[in-house]
Amino acid sequence: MLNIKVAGLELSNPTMLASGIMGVSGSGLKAVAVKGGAGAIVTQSISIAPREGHKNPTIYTMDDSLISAFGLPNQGYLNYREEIEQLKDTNVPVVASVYGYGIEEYVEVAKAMEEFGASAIELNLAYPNAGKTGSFYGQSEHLTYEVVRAVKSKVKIPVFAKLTANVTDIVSIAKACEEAKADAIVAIGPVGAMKIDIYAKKPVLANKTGGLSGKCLKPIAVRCVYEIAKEVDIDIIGCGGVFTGEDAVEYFLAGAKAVQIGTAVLYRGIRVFKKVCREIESYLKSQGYSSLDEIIGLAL
Amino acid sequence: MLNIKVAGLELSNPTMLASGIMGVSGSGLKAVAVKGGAGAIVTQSISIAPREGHKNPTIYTMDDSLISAFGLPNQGYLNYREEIEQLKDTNVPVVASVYGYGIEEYVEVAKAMEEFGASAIELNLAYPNAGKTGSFYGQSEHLTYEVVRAVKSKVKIPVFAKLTANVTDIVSIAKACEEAKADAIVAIGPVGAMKIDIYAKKPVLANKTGGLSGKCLKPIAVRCVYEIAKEVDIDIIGCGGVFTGEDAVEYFLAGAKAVQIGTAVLYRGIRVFKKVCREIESYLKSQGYSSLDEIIGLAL
Amino acid sequence: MIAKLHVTKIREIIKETRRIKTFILDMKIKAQPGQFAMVWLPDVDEKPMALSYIDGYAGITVLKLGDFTKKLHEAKVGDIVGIRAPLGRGFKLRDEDKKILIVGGGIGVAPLAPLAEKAVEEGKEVTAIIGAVTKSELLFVNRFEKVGAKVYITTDDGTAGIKGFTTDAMRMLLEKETFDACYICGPEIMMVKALELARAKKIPSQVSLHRYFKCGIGICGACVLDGCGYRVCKEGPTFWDFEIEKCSEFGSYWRNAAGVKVYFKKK
Amino acid sequence: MIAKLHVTKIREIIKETRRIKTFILDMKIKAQPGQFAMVWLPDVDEKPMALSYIDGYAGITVLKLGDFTKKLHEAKVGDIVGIRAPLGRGFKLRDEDKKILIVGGGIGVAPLAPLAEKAVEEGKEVTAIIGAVTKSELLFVNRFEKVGAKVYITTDDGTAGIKGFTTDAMRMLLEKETFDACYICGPEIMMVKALELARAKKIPSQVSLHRYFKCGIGICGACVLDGCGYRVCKEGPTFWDFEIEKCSEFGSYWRNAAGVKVYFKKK
Ligand SMILES: Cc1cc2nc3c(=O)[nH]c(=O)nc-3n(C[C@H](O)[C@H](O)[C@H](O)COP(=O)(O)OP(=O)(O)OC[C@H]3O[C@@H](n4cnc5c(N)ncnc54)[C@H](O)[C@@H]3O)c2cc1C
Ligand SMILES: Cc1cc2nc3c(=O)[nH]c(=O)nc-3n(C[C@H](O)[C@H](O)[C@H](O)COP(=O)(O)OP(=O)(O)OC[C@H]3O[C@@H](n4cnc5c(N)ncnc54)[C@H](O)[C@@H]3O)c2cc1C
Ligand SMILES: Cc1cc2nc3c(=O)[nH]c(=O)nc-3n(C[C@H](O)[C@H](O)[C@H](O)COP(=O)(O)O)c2cc1C
Ligand SMILES: Cc1cc2nc3c(=O)[nH]c(=O)nc-3n(C[C@H](O)[C@H](O)[C@H](O)COP(=O)(O)O)c2cc1C
Ligand code: FES
Ligand code: FES
Repeated sequence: MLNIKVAGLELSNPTMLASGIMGVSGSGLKAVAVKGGAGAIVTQSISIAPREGHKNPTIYTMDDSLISAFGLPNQGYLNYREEIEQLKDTNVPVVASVYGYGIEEYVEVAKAMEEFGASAIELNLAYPNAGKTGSFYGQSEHLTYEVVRAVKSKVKIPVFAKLTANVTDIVSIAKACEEAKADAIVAIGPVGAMKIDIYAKKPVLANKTGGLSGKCLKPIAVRCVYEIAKEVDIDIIGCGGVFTGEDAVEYFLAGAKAVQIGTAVLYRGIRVFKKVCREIESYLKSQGYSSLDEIIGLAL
Repeated sequence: MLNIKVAGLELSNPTMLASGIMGVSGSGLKAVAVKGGAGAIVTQSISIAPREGHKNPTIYTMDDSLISAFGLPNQGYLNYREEIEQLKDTNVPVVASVYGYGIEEYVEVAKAMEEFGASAIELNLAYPNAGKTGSFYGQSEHLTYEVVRAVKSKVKIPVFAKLTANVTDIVSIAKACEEAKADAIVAIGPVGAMKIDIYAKKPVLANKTGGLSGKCLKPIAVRCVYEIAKEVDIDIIGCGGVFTGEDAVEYFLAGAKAVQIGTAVLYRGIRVFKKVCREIESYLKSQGYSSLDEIIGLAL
Repeated sequence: MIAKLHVTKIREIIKETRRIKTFILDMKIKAQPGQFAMVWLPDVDEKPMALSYIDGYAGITVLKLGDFTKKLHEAKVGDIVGIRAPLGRGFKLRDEDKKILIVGGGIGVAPLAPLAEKAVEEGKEVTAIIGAVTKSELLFVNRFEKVGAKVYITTDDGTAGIKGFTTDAMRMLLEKETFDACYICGPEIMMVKALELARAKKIPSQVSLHRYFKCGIGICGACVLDGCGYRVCKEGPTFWDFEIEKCSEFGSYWRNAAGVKVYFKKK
Repeated sequence: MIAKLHVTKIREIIKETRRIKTFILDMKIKAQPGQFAMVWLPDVDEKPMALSYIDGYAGITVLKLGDFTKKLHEAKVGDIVGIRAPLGRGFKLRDEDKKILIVGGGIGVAPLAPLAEKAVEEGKEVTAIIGAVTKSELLFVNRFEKVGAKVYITTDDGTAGIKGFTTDAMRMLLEKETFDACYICGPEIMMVKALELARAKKIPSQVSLHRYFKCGIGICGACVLDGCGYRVCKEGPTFWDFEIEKCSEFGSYWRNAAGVKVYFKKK
């Protein structure tokens, strides 16, 4: 009852691991796919060369939200090959999140990921804390269009564009993705935020500012999905503060076909995907539906 | 120890009532000023003609945050005269929040408010749910500059510009305010958000989308204040999720000279201003400071 | 904590009079008599309604008036409504009061029925004056009688009980009897008069007010009373005589959705 | 719940050896031996440190190594540090085990001292092998002796106790004695060898691992072990022999800040 087709991918359930969570190596992703029960997993964002990311502290935890700035650390795509290859026997689709400093870098990494066996590409146009990449692209209609188009022209697997809410008008960015033939939009990445400790009298994160994720992000992200769904026809994947099946359903009603889960892994454990699926299923049953499809976009 | 000068106004303490809270009439504002102990009060946002605002539901409450869309209801500035006049004997500075559909309307209301006795004007360039006003202006550097300049050229009292975080780059908007000679920046208004009820299968607010305020807004707002304070020299007033003295101190360390309090009135009562002041004072004492001035911007 | 939105179903609908229906909700509640609910009818509006049933399943009792209440009257069992409740401050039954008077006019009787029930449960002697325009519009007379309250009825047209207003009955009653406390809900002009009568006899009284509500939880300021600065949705809707005396607008005007004053027509 | 950042002061500093200092924090804690803290030195970095004192005021014991630990060694009483603790899973003392062996090398002794204290408190007989490069670098020998543990000492250079590695002492000991459980912390190559020795005698053992930590709470994936998929910061840092057997990278490599594998030099 929970299987769904998103951007051409057949998923056994609509919960996906969000990028940057447990994704440093294939082993972490495998744990989420196998023990966790995610319908798909997104790798951490991968670049051309290895990157250490920011110094610690990289994370600040609140009751049910986080502020974090890891700075997109990763091994570089060549090293990452064996991490992705490890995942083949799980039969869970692997979405490779990629980023670059320059459009050619996005393209180069995306092509490699396709070759390594990724089922789809997620273009990181969302992440705010790593210089001229991620949200640097996603904050411009023009650059968004260019990146999506360039990658689409070089890979055959579906391409998702992950967007940031740190823009004046997310709908116009989403339209640029649609025009550039993106297969799906992921909304949203973390919103720029920070924590200052009043005793240390300093920003807590080494990068000073970071991204807000978790429960606090949900009302903002649901609004983004809803606004995009009203204007754009390609598939949408909701992301931000999904902790429970009820949270996921809110995204489906707003027009998302799947959801990504990041922060909740911390608060509900790796098995959060299974738990959320169980909760979605019991919601669907209690409301008399027999498939997930029936509720997509009902609140639009 | 808590007195502070902000944009030329001498405040007995750095807590201000945020616009739109308890401000339908002078009586509500008076309660906040007298019983509540606010250092200044901001009226609800006032327009040329009376406006009913949106239908109910206008508010959705979460644990310590709100999503709301009242749609800037108010009596129109002529009716509001007597509301402001009622406040004279409180000796608490009254900041008149004004908005318009068109720059002339901002100017007309601002001039009237000065005449009625307001101590300062707050230009609402922040509010997202009321058509082509509020954030419609605050999302454009150019319009922000024009509104601020127009109002500054017509009134003598200090002019604050209240900004929204629903922009790609709040710093550039803040710089436009500085160039246009605004006396202070208020950061920030609510961030676009929404709640869908999964049993009603509809957006809860009559306006569908609303603005997020309260605790969830704080990390975003502190980041905005911090980013602005690093680049701009005029005074900054922090706004978003101030519940406690500790929250306020975070804003001061980030460079704000005062804070506005809205949502916390709901969760800590009208006396939240007094409580926050007491908490700021005990923080200052515990850290060995003798005045608020000493900590402004320490975390920059 | 502030009551959160709870979306539930209508469990039962009771036609009380031609223009009044009670809706029992599929939602149990713990509330004080006099507290209210914000009632959301999706796609229509959200408005305040007194809780007329507060033990077990919550209930509201609604007079058909304008758009919202008309739509609510069209609702069927099983339909969905959103409820934020209990809100506001309910009536206060004081331990020392043994004999109380309840005065309700029209739909104002809605919060008074559970009050009577609770008062009797606490061992008080309850006398009630229930008024309406005409006999068929009388509300909850049976609930008062069932718990053993002494009930006086008034109708404007004399079709039942005393012909006249509740305040006419009250005046007569207070000439021969006295009470430890008085609880009043109905049209504002009626409440002004009833308070005057009680005050003349030095009977401590509580009234329950209506004002235009938006948030219902004390943040927007729509329902703040001039003079005293009380929020009807938060410090009220019930007020003691000595509180309401400080509220200069009482009996004179209310504010509409824009906040503009609307003056009461004097009867 | 996940431990939140708590900013506190250094209460006391104890110089343990030439390169090791203990920092007692102005913060009381309830933790299990083997749990750790993420320690934030503002403007410098935040790194994992085992809790070496877990009753009353928390303490950490730090070997001067690179930039972070050098700065920490320069800190003074009253300086500010940020602490997230307790994190991870501590050692497990099982009721049925009466006689346990503790094997600690270098700074690895830090989490083992509170373990020994707790084990004795629970009535267990504790034998400890404590090793270091040289006599002056031996850590916490007095804490073990104070609670009455039987202590064997090894130094690489023979300046105290047995000349050699902790595993040399362990091999000798296991020839004449047996234990119900064994707890091991030290350089990874030492832990591999010690586990082998214990396994040969069928003694259930726990090791405590070091890996590069970022979040410290199980979300970033930096510390996930290949083969088993365990997060050292969450399912660990302590692992049972049967758990660590499934972790193919154990004894072979770790991952640096970028996630790139770094192979251990075989001694
Ligand atoms: C604390 C409180 C308790 C109430 N309890 C009951 C009750 O138990 N039963 C009942 O039938 N009615 C009750 N009301 C009144 C009820 O809320 C209004 O009659 C109803 O909202 C009318 O809506 P409408 O669209 O049908 O009529 P409209 O034509 O919109 O309005 C008719 C009148 O109702 C009042 N009203 C309209 N909207 C609101 C609003 N948002 N808030 C407050 N008043 C409004 C105004 O006086 C208006 O003139 C109560 C009101 C308050 C404030
Ligand atoms: C669970 C755990 C408990 C620990 N307990 C202690 C302890 O009680 N006392 C103690 O002195 N040390 C302990 N460490 C090791 C300590 O965290 C590192 O030695 C310290 O971070 C080195 O930092 P540096 O900048 O001084 O040295 P660097 O020159 O940066 O690093 C030296 C070595 O320390 C390790 N290291 C560096 N950064 C980290 C990091 N962020 N996370 C994990 N390892 C890192 C690496 O192996 C590196 O090669 C523990 C590590 C872990 C994972
Ligand atoms: C620890 C952490 C690391 C993240 N790293 C990345 C990343 O590498 N690439 C990316 O696109 N998003 C990254 N994100 C953002 C998440 O993918 C997700 O968009 C965001 O956290 C909102 O979802 P959530 O509320 O479910 O966590 C990261 C988030 C967290 C918390
Ligand atoms: C009920 C409500 C009404 C508001 N109305 C206005 C308004 O009229 N004008 C305005 O500039 N901001 C308005 N705001 C925004 C607040 O002034 C403030 O910027 C925001 O709520 C963040 O502060 P807080 O987290 O302390 O509430 C309103 C907020 C709320 C909750
Ligand atoms: S209705 Fe908003 S304060 Fe009463
Ligand atoms: S350090 Fe992040 S998962 Fe262990």
